[in-house]
Amino acid sequence: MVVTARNFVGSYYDPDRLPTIEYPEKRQKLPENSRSFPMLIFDGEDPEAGLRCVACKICEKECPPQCIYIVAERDSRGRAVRHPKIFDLDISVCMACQICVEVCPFDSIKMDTAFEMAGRDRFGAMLLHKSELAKSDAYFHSIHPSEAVGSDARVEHIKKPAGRSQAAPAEATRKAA
Amino acid sequence: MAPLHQYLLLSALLFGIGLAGVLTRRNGLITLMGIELMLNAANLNFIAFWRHSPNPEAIEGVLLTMFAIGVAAAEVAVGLALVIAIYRRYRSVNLDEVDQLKG
Amino acid sequence: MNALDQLFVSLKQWLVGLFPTSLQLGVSVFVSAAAIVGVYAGLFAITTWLERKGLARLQNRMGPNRVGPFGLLQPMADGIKALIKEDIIPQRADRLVHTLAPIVAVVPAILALAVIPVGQNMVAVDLAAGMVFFFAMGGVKEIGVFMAGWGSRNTYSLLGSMRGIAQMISYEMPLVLSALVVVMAVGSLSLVDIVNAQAGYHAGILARWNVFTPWGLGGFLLFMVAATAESNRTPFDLPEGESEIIAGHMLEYSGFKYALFFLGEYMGLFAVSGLAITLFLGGWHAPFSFLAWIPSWMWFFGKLVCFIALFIWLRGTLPRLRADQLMEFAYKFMVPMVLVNLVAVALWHFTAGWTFLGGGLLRWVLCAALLFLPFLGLARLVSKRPHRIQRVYRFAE
Amino acid sequence: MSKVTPFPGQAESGGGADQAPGGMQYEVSRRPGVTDEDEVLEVAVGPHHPSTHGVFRMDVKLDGERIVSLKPVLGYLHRNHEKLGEQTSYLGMMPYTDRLDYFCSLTNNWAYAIAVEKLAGLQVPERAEYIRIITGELTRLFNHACLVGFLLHDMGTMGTPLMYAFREREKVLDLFESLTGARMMCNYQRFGGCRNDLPDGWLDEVSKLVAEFPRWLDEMEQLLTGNEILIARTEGVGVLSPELAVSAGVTGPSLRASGVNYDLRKVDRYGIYDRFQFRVPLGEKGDVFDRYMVRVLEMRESVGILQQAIRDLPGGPVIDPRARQRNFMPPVGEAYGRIEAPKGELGFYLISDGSRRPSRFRVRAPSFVNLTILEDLCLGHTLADAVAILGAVDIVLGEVDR
Amino acid sequence: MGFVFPLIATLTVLGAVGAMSFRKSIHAALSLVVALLGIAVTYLGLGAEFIALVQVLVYVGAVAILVVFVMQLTRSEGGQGEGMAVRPAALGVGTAGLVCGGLISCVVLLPDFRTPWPEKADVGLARLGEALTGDYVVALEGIGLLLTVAIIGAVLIALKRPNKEETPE
Repeated sequence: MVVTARNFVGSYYDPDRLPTIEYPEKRQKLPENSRSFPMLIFDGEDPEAGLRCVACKICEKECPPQCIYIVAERDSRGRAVRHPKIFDLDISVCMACQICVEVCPFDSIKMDTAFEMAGRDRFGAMLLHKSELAKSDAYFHSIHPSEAVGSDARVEHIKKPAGRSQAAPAEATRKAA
Repeated sequence: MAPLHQYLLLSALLFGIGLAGVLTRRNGLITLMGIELMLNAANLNFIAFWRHSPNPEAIEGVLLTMFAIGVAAAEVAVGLALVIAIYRRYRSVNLDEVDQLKG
Repeated sequence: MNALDQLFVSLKQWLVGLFPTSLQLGVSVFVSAAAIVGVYAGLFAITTWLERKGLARLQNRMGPNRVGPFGLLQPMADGIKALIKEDIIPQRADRLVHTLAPIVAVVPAILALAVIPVGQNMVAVDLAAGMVFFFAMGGVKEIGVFMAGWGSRNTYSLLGSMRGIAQMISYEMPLVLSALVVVMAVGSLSLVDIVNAQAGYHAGILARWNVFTPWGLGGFLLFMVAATAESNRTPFDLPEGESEIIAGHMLEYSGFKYALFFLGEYMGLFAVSGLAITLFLGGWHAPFSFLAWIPSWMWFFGKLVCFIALFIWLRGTLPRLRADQLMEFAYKFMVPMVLVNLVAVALWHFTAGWTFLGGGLLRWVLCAALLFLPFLGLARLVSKRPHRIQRVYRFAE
Repeated sequence: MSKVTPFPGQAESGGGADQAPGGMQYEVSRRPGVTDEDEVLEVAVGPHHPSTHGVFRMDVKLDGERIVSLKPVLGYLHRNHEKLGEQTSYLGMMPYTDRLDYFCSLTNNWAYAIAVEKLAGLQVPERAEYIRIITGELTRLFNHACLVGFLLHDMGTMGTPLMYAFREREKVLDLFESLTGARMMCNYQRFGGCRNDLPDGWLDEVSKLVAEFPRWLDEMEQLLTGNEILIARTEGVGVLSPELAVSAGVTGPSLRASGVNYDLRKVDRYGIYDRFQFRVPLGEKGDVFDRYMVRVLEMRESVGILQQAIRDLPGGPVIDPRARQRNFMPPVGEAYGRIEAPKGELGFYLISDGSRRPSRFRVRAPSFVNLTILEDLCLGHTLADAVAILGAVDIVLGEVDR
Repeated sequence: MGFVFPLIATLTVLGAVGAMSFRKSIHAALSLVVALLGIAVTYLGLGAEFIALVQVLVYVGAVAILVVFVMQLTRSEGGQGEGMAVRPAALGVGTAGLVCGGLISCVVLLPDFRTPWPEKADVGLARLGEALTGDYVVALEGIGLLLTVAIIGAVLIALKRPNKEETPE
């Protein structure tokens, strides 16, 4: 009985005894590593052109619940261009396990921290398209600073200064983190 | 307050209903309730006549009713215990089936 | 300060005065009834808020703070929710018994409140046998519990109602007998006389309450335990043991009937705490003479809120007793202790003449000893702790 | 055989053997002298019940308040975990192990990682081993704390000890979120080590928490162990004899509460547990009170282990650089990796045919095995005890139904 | 306030008839409770306030619950619906009618029941108490003894003896 009394009285002055955070008004500061749903990274200003993703479909194959759907772009003569025409991610299926981030050799998909993804429609709103997934590299730096530094080093290593070369990018040298 | 004979009419009616229940119903519990009703009818008579008695200090009627209620409660307790024992032995409460004298 | 003290009494007289004399009796009855239902329903709303906030604070939570400032409109929100919720009657349930049960559970609890003196000559009905009326109403409440349990034809509610009735019956006896102690000391069954007997102050300071006498203290504690059991509060909240039989006899009720059951439970709680205050804590008397200027009804409702806080504190802390332990505790501990208490008050009565120097103290100690020794013996019989719990825990490397 | 009536009070369906869902028929053990027509009340403590720790049904036959027969019915949360294992790559299965015992995801990851490391013969660097022990023991701490909370909630306290336990659990979950990214679904271990290194400042957060924990434990013991009603409700209830425990394969704190000295951390010495000094508390009678006390004492031991681990945590790599994660193809063979999870012995049995996917993925869940003896514990007790016993057996349905 | 008595009287009679004629015995028990409450209110009408309270306390509080409890124990609340067995019903109701008719006739015919109510002092509880413990103390102790004996007897009769004589299967 004494213990509950101590907690009752304590809840008025001791912050440890009243850890409640009133969510919408006050928000808990998320730690740096925290993850919610994936996002695609693009360099520079234009989300369409600067998209890092090369539609290699490794993440589509490796994703345990199979929630990623990629269709590569075709140029006039029907040859695949290293750019996804469609990149859909169904966040009602995705379990935020970060496997896609680990297996992606081009550091083009990272974990976002925005978790308020509620939508009114169970199917349409939950299927995020390429345009909604794309986030700028600067934003990536702002939410995961230490991880961003590491990934920048790798990205510089992949992209030769003059456009992307056709040589197999650092497949041999890179291991998934 | 209604005249005395109406109270007596009420208790007579209750007594009649109780007696009818006891005689007709086969369920042991309903018979007990019938006896309960008859006892209450009698108590009602006592109180009616106590109130009607000319002697202002007389309280014998009230005392008798209290003892009657006490006895009735004891009687119900034992009656229900008997019903339970019968149920456990015969698996039913109908008094018609309780016809063997063997233990 | 008499004006403030008699505020409500004069208010009522003024109200009754407005009507022609032929109607006055009916109007005064109506005003008293409206006052009781209004005050206690308001107290019911405050108690639900207090309970939610208190339990939350006990558990390091905030408790309701969204509906109105500090969540004060939460009872209102609960009431509206109860009204809006669909009222489902199980298809196989016995309609009549099912719908009548909440009424039979609530009405006696409210009637019992009519007898309790709330302030100086502020009692709705001054019956010569007020105490017997109170316990008669307590008896009728059990029928409501049974009707609810049996009416909804559901195994859980059947179990719940059987447990509820068994608990209420076996704790009614200690409740009545521990209240009887005060009747023996005061010599009248009317609650107003009991409160008047506790007027006056020892040596001008301490109030002459029954709780300061040995049999009063013992009676008070026993009464409180039996009251917690009678009003189904933790640690005796077996009939609606959430974790075992979900909501016991109240299982098949939704919407307003469910709220009615809770109204009944809380009214029962107020009634029993009100009686405890009247019998042992001097009703509307102030504890100390220098505090007597505060109006009388404030003392009564202040003590009532303290009792509610105590019940909430109990509810937040103690686990629940099992059904057979409950019965064993009632018959092996409560009933013998209450009988001993009767003997103690008799001893107190016959030693009233000891006015020599150490007399009062010796008398107090004698009665206290007469109560305490059986307590130790019975506690050992019922409790499990002292001799059987030395568990040795080996530690392997 | 007794008649089966799914809904109480419904007309008695015709005679029929006791049908378990899978059509399995088994003899229902029953107290002598109670025939069926007696007042046997059938209650389905159904899947939707506040104290069954998830979707789990107990068909209980009551004689008055005493339990005559109790038949657990499982399968409500079956998600086809093991078949899924045969279709997903080794790395892809790691996030699914979080969903087994969703209360202690990091120990599940650890057990799966050990099984795969045994299969492929990978070496785990020192620092990764220490991090694994720290996260494992933290999980054990808040699992036992929350168990005590749930047990008391089943016995009637309006959730007060549960809220205190959750307050401590929140601190640990915040630590996991800063380390692994998610509070409950961590997916942090990899084959040959851990996914990322400790963020800075994480370690002294842990040491601050470990320093405060004993104070919280003393407060809980003061609230509970001396509590008269708790003792009355748990003493002598659901006694598990050591012989029955061993023969039924019960593991974990319930086994140790019956006095059997079997703790995988001491038996297998997996990871680097042999470097730590800690003791294994053993109970005396094996009733619900002993299970409660053994868990409280185990919490104190875990605090000791954590202090030692924090003190001598080495530097170095967190993952074996040579380990491949993506197209991980272990050699043909089989392996069984097991650890002392907070609920008992959690084991993963893998058969590899050299391809990217295991050909057999089997999980030995402690809750499922501990559940088999529920009826033997509950016979003769009342319904309220059955709820308390179920609380003390500490099951999580994600693990039981897989 | 003259209308009170006829209303209460009809309520009581209806309750009593219900108690005797409902097929489901639980309904019978509940209507018995109505009848008992009706009788308690008639006591109040007659000025015997203490008796009314005792009646509610003893009958409605304890006896009715006991009856209902036993109905549960003996599983007879379902009510096999035997209702009024036809043949003996005529006999039973006939004799009851005769007895009741005799009572009513003597009530209606005898003139001295019509005299007005005399003034009655309110029966003070204290006087009741003194009478009980004064010259009726023997009866008080007798009723106490009777109740204890009845309780012990009831418990022994209803005790569930599991082993001694097994019920013949």
